[in-house]
Amino acid sequence: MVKKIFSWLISPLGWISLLILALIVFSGIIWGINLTQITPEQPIEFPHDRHISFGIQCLYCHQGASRGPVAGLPTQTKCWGCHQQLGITKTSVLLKPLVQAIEKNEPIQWIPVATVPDFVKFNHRPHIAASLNCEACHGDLSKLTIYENPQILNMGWCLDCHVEKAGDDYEKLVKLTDCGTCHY
Amino acid sequence: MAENISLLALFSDLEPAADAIDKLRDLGVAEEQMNVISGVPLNEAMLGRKEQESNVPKLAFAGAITGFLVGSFLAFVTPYWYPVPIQVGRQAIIPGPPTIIVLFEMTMLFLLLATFLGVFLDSFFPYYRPLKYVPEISDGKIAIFFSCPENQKDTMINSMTILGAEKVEVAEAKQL
Amino acid sequence: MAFKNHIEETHGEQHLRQKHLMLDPKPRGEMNAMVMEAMHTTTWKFWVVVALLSAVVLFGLFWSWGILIAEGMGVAGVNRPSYWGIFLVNTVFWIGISHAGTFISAILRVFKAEFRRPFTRAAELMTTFGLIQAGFSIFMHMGRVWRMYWLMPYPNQRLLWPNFHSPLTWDLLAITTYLLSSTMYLYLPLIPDLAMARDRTKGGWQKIFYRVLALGFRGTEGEWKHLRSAMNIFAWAIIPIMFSVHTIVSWDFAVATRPGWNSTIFGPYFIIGALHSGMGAVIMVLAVVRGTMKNMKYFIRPEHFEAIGKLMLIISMGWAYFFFNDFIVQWYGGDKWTQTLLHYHESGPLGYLWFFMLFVNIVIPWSVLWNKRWRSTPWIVFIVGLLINVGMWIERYIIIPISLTINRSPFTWKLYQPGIEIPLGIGTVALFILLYLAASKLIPLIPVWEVQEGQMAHSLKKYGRESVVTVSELE
Amino acid sequence: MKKKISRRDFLKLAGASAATGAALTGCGPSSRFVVREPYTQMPEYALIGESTFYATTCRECAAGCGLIVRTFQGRAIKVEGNKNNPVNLGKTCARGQATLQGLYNPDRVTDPLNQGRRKTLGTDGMNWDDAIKVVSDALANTDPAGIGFLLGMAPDHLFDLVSDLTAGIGAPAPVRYGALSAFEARATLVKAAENVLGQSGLPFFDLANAELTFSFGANFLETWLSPVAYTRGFSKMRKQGKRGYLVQFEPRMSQTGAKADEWIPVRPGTEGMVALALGKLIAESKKQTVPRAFVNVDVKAVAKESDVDEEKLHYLADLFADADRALAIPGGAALGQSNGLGTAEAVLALDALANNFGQPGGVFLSPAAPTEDNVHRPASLQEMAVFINKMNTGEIKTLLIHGVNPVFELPKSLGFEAALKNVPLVISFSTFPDETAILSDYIFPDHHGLESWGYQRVATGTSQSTLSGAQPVVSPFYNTQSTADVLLAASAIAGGKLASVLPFKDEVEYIQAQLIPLIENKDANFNAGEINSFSAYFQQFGGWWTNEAALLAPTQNTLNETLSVESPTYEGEGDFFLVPFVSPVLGEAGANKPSLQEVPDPTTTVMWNSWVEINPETAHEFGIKSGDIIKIVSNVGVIETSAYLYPAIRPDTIAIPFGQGHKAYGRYAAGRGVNPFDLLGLKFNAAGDIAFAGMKVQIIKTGKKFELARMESEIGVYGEGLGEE
Amino acid sequence: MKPIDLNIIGAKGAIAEEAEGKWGMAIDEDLCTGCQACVAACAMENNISFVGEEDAAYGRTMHWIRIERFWEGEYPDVRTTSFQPMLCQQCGHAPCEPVCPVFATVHSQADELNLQVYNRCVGTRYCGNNCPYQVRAFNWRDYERPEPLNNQLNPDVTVRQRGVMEKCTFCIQRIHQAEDTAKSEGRELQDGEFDPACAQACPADAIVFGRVDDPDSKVSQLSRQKRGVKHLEDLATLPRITYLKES
Repeated sequence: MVKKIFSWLISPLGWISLLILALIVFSGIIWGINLTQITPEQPIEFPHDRHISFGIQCLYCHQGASRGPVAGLPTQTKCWGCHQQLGITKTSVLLKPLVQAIEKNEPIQWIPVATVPDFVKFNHRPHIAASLNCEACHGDLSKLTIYENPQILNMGWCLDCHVEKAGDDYEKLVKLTDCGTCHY
Repeated sequence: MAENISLLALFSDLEPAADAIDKLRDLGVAEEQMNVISGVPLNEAMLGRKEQESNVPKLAFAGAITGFLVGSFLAFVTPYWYPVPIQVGRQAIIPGPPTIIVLFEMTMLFLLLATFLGVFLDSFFPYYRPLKYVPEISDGKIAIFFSCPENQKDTMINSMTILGAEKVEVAEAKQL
Repeated sequence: MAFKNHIEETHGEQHLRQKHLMLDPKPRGEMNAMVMEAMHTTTWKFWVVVALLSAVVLFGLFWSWGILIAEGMGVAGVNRPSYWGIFLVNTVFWIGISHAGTFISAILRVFKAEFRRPFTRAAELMTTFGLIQAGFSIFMHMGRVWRMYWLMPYPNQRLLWPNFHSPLTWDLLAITTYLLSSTMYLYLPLIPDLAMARDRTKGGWQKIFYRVLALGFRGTEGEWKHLRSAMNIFAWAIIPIMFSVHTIVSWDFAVATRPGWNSTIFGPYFIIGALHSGMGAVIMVLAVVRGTMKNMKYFIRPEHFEAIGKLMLIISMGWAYFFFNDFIVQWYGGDKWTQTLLHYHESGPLGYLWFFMLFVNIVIPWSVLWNKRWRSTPWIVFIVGLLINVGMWIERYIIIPISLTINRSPFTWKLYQPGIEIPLGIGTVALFILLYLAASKLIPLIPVWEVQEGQMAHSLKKYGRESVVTVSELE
Repeated sequence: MKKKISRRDFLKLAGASAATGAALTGCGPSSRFVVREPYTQMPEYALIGESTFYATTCRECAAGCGLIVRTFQGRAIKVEGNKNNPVNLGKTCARGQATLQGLYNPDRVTDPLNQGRRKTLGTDGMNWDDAIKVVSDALANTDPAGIGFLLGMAPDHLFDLVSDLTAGIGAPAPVRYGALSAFEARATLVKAAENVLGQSGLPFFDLANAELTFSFGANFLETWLSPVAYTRGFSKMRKQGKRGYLVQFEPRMSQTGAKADEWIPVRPGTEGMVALALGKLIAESKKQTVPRAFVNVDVKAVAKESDVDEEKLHYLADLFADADRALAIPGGAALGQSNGLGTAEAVLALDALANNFGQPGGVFLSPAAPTEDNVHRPASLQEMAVFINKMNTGEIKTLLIHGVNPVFELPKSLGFEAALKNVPLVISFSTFPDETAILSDYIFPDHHGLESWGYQRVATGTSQSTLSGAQPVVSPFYNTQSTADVLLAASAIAGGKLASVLPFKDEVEYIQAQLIPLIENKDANFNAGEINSFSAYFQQFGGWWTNEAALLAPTQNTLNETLSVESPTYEGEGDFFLVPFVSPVLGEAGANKPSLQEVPDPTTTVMWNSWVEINPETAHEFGIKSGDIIKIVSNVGVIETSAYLYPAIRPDTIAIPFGQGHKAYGRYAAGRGVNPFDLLGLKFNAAGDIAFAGMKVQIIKTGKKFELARMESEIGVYGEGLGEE
Repeated sequence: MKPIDLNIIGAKGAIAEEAEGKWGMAIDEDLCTGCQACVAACAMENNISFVGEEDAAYGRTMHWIRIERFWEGEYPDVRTTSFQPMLCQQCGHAPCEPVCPVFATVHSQADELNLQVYNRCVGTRYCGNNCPYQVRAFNWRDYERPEPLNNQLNPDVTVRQRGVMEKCTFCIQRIHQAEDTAKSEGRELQDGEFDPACAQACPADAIVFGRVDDPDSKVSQLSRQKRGVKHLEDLATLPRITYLKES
């Protein structure tokens, strides 16, 4: 029995089968990792594209970005400020959670997407101050409903941009690649 | 030209085996058509055969050079991989003495890996298809494999038997 | 008169043949059969031992390790200032054990010490299995073992490579190199014996096992040539590797800015210490193999214990020399912290360990091994070997956790008390023995072809009335 | 600038804030799927992603330090000192730092409870309407004479409110108490000030400008009166032109003693005699005629009784006589003796001799409180004994307790716990499930200090007249209600006289009403024309204080009257003097904060437990080793705890810290350590303070062992296990 | 800023002449009353776990700063040595750095600080061994911080996982924040504009923090005093903290 399996394994068919098996396992792992990266479901299927098409600036809602570390999420009263004037608010299925949240005075439970781990101390302000616009990192939101990360926010991606922005300024490069700039 | 067959002569001692090789040579079997298989390492000189070539030392040397290069890469290149090389304890980015350790270890590792690999390459290991072999060899017998034209088969068998071969037969490739 | 003389001579020859394996040749087939029989003769006792050890490995090693990983280092005894504890003691200990294999199979091979032949494999197995335990111990020691791969050099998006300033990185390189090369060095001379086993196995999974491992080896002139040429390179090249490994391990301590550690003599001191424990371990293994396995009384004879015993005595003297060398330098010129540390070694709460270490590492070997008959007796050398191993383990215990108690910041001094390290340490011992037991049933423990080669090379030659052993240079 | 915000509005403003803290996950990237909740209605002054800072007052002790609390997304993150507050000028002590662990303590009383005097914290929740009804009924249906209010040490708005209430309905005035006031012997100090300085009030010692300071038992760097203020003073004293010199007279080296340049281990209870002897010698050294105050002293006898060499006394007297600005401070254990009042007077007489009354580096009287202050000090233990007696006789029908944990903070021998059984209705307003709260009928939990409004008069510690202000920094975390609101609501429901006494809508309105008189005073840290702006400034600055120093200079000089300090009498039989002291880290109520439990004691570095300090020589004599559990037996009680071989304590003295030994009070406090109050008898000094340092006890080795958790290394610090050198 | 040292054979000879660093502290032992306010403040600011009595007794406290005191003399002339706050000295030539195999503790060239990168740490604890000041704290376990105590966690500081080394950062989050604020307001950072948690809390003003490369800063002036010493100076670790001894 064992012998049979062995002789089958050393045959070309066996090698190929082994290879395929390895591939399946490997892609399974990759898929598992990928699962952790997909965009989560939000309480409200927020259409960024529509809001942008009305000419609303990013900073109108995410106003912390120009000032400090966190861009922040708008309070529902801010949403309500416009939406209470719109007829569609009452009728739209999409907006039901918002109406409910306002009625019950309960916060909307957003799930952050553009996140970095706890050990990365990201600060929006210097990035905005360095005249990066939102699209540079968050992509073109006028084409998206629910926000999705345009790329994996990993250290290599951060570092690439930091090196690029530092250019020939050695002192700036030192500051921008210092471990303590992001990790503490 | 007549078809060649492969014969196997099994000897239990070194002397007859050496004699048999001489005899075979006399009978016109070319040196490269003979092959001696034994359970203990025998010198070529013991059997009066010319020395075998081995690529193992050359490969080992090549491995050592590769290892040195790999070590150099690790020691001299990787510290500069990060945009601004990371400083630790005011030591130089490429510290002297530790570099020697890295170079040494990598050289040795690749030297030995290449040596090991060299045995595999030179001996065509691993090989799991049928081979001409008799298990008695590992009991200390010395086997001479040689090929001769089919019409000389009986001559060969006779002369081998005279020289003290325990067994002379047509060699068959078997699953080991 | 002449008749009597003749009798005496033959008696002398017989005695020599009885004494020396190399002069007591047996047909190869018979030797093969003996080795195969030793491999296949398994009593119920063996399985009891295996079951016990497996239980110890499962609970002592893997279960405890699981707890250690899940709970964190807190379940171990490490604290401030003893950041390193028994894990590192075990690492150094096992690396030390592993040195004996290389010493016997490489250095003795290079210097053509013929008594090595029957037990080179037994010693090499110790190298590989010991290094595996050392690796385990190191990984246990890491606070976040699941990030272990960061120690390896590989390209990554962070653009970060290991820090080659760190002795631990050197350690990693050296131990990897050593583990790989000693495994290869174990495997190469094993191939002909695996082929032998393959030929003598009729079927079943063993047949496939041996066929796969024997790689299709037949024993052609070319194969032997390549094998021997490779083994020659290995024997020479692995010696500096072995030295580098334990020296680098010693540098983990010696490069640190700590009283008692910062010593230039640590390199050779650690190497001799490694050999000390390694030889002790080899002799223990041989005594056990001879005592428990079938047909082994033919292969392993008192002459081997005698020879290793002699080596042990010399190594013990060497160890004493280096110990004293380290001690006097620190004692004489040491700053106040070193002075305190030395004082603490001797008269601290664990001061008895220090004296015990000196007793079993120096007094015992010196007073026992000088006697030829004693050192030829397996059970005596077994006990000596065991004591030396205990002593050497204590030596590392003194160097690591006890020395770590004393630093330049007396406000933090705290004695180390082992926790989960103990089951884990016992687990590594059990795993080592288990691997060895498994190996003894799976691969020929005696390198038959090497023994036969040696027997071919040895003969008795008469000089006048005396029969003298001669060796012809076959290699 | 802030408008007047009523507290209820504030709750809505701060809103249901972020749950970001819920899943902070360490070094793994697993903080990925976290729910993030924005404010429902963002406070107008809050900015997304930016911290908001609130000024408030520290409630960990009664000193009244100003705090600035950093809040982020509705969570209090960090406590920092208020740089403007004249008490602490931006500094804090360890207890103040850990106050957040009280706020977010996992063992708070979360809802109003019908506790029913169970052994453990009840689970019988109520709603607040019922709770207020209970209080209302209690107030309305009890004969006013039978209502007893027991409040914490701090002279705060609640005390004012309750005082108004009780005065209005003819009930007895509320009693304030805290263990700290017993350990400070505040009553004695106040009484001595009255006798010697001619005015009632807490003396203020200008440590900052003193060139030489003799401190008789005053542990001003740890817990005494206003530790942060005195630590600042100490720092200035050391930094001034000529480095200030500090001599500490005490039997057991306190943290203050450790910082002193000289530590004089006097026999407990003889500090006053030493002071008198020094007075005589100083006068002699100054070549003055010895004032009548000191003439009766027999220096030799004092030297013998106090165990201080005559030579040393002469040396110290010369030191004092030669100093330009000499200061003597009485306090702490020196006053907690049968002769404590005499001691305090004798030490203040030294100040009189140094002629430093009202001088820089001298003695002052603390500034008058900015608002009316009826009873300026907490009750002495004798007054507490009277109170407990009233409980026992059934005179008190309803007992309302807030801000104090008398079961823990009173000596066991006073029998408070037993007396509670004789009170038909006990209502606790405790934030935490402390020993007293669980023995109450009801617990109506107050907000934590950081969640509540208020003000607090600063009794001492600053030269300015100060009213420290408090405001909520976060919305209440649990279903708690301000006690002031509960009382106001209860009064309103009860109607009648009760309602008319306190015609206020809520706590904030009451506070504002109290602040109105301050608007007049323009010489203060801020000015405002009307109460709403005033109130806003008051919260913004964290209080109100005068710009100018408002210290009062004492006038009376008592040196012409003969002073005498009788020999101390001790209670109990035993070979050892017992010196209990307040743990400098835990104070009286810090034991439920885990990070504070893990802050090492300054002198012994012990964490998480109690210990008894014994001189190593004595320990050696008794065969006691470090970590041995020792039984300490007094004539009223027995406790067992581990020995700490303390090199700086008299061989005839043992010392035990107060602060541990809780039986309730949350998971971090309960069942940990011992309470030295279990050992104290009922001896009072002339001012009514307990003679807590006047006990004699026996020690017995138990043979058990428990190694204390110490920060220090016994090997490195004491050479333990290093063998014979 | 100096360009990188390209010296292949890493010489250490020149360290004594190295620059004095950027951030530093002066701690006046004459003023330190040992009140432990800094210890508590540090724990609150930096999310430092409490470990419980058993682990605390076994030398596993996680404090980044501790107050050391020893005893001198025999009773009755016994006294403590001056209280000495001991925290990471942010060595210019730190023994802990080179021994880390994964660059988890490195020298920041931008801030001249000794950094501990928690997320890079694999927990070999070599740095802890090699620190002569013994100021590194290891996360022996995932110490429990029961609800709702976690509400107090400072979002500016990483919460550390078990198996990770940590140590004083000179409150680098405050440094960054102050620098960022100054930059956003287009001005230079002022001396004394911000303090680390310990210095901020210290009631006796014993801890002074600032730029040591600015000769006019308060910390530089204090450090120049005659009674200033560096702890374990003979190890040439270039500590950035100057202790002002009792005079």
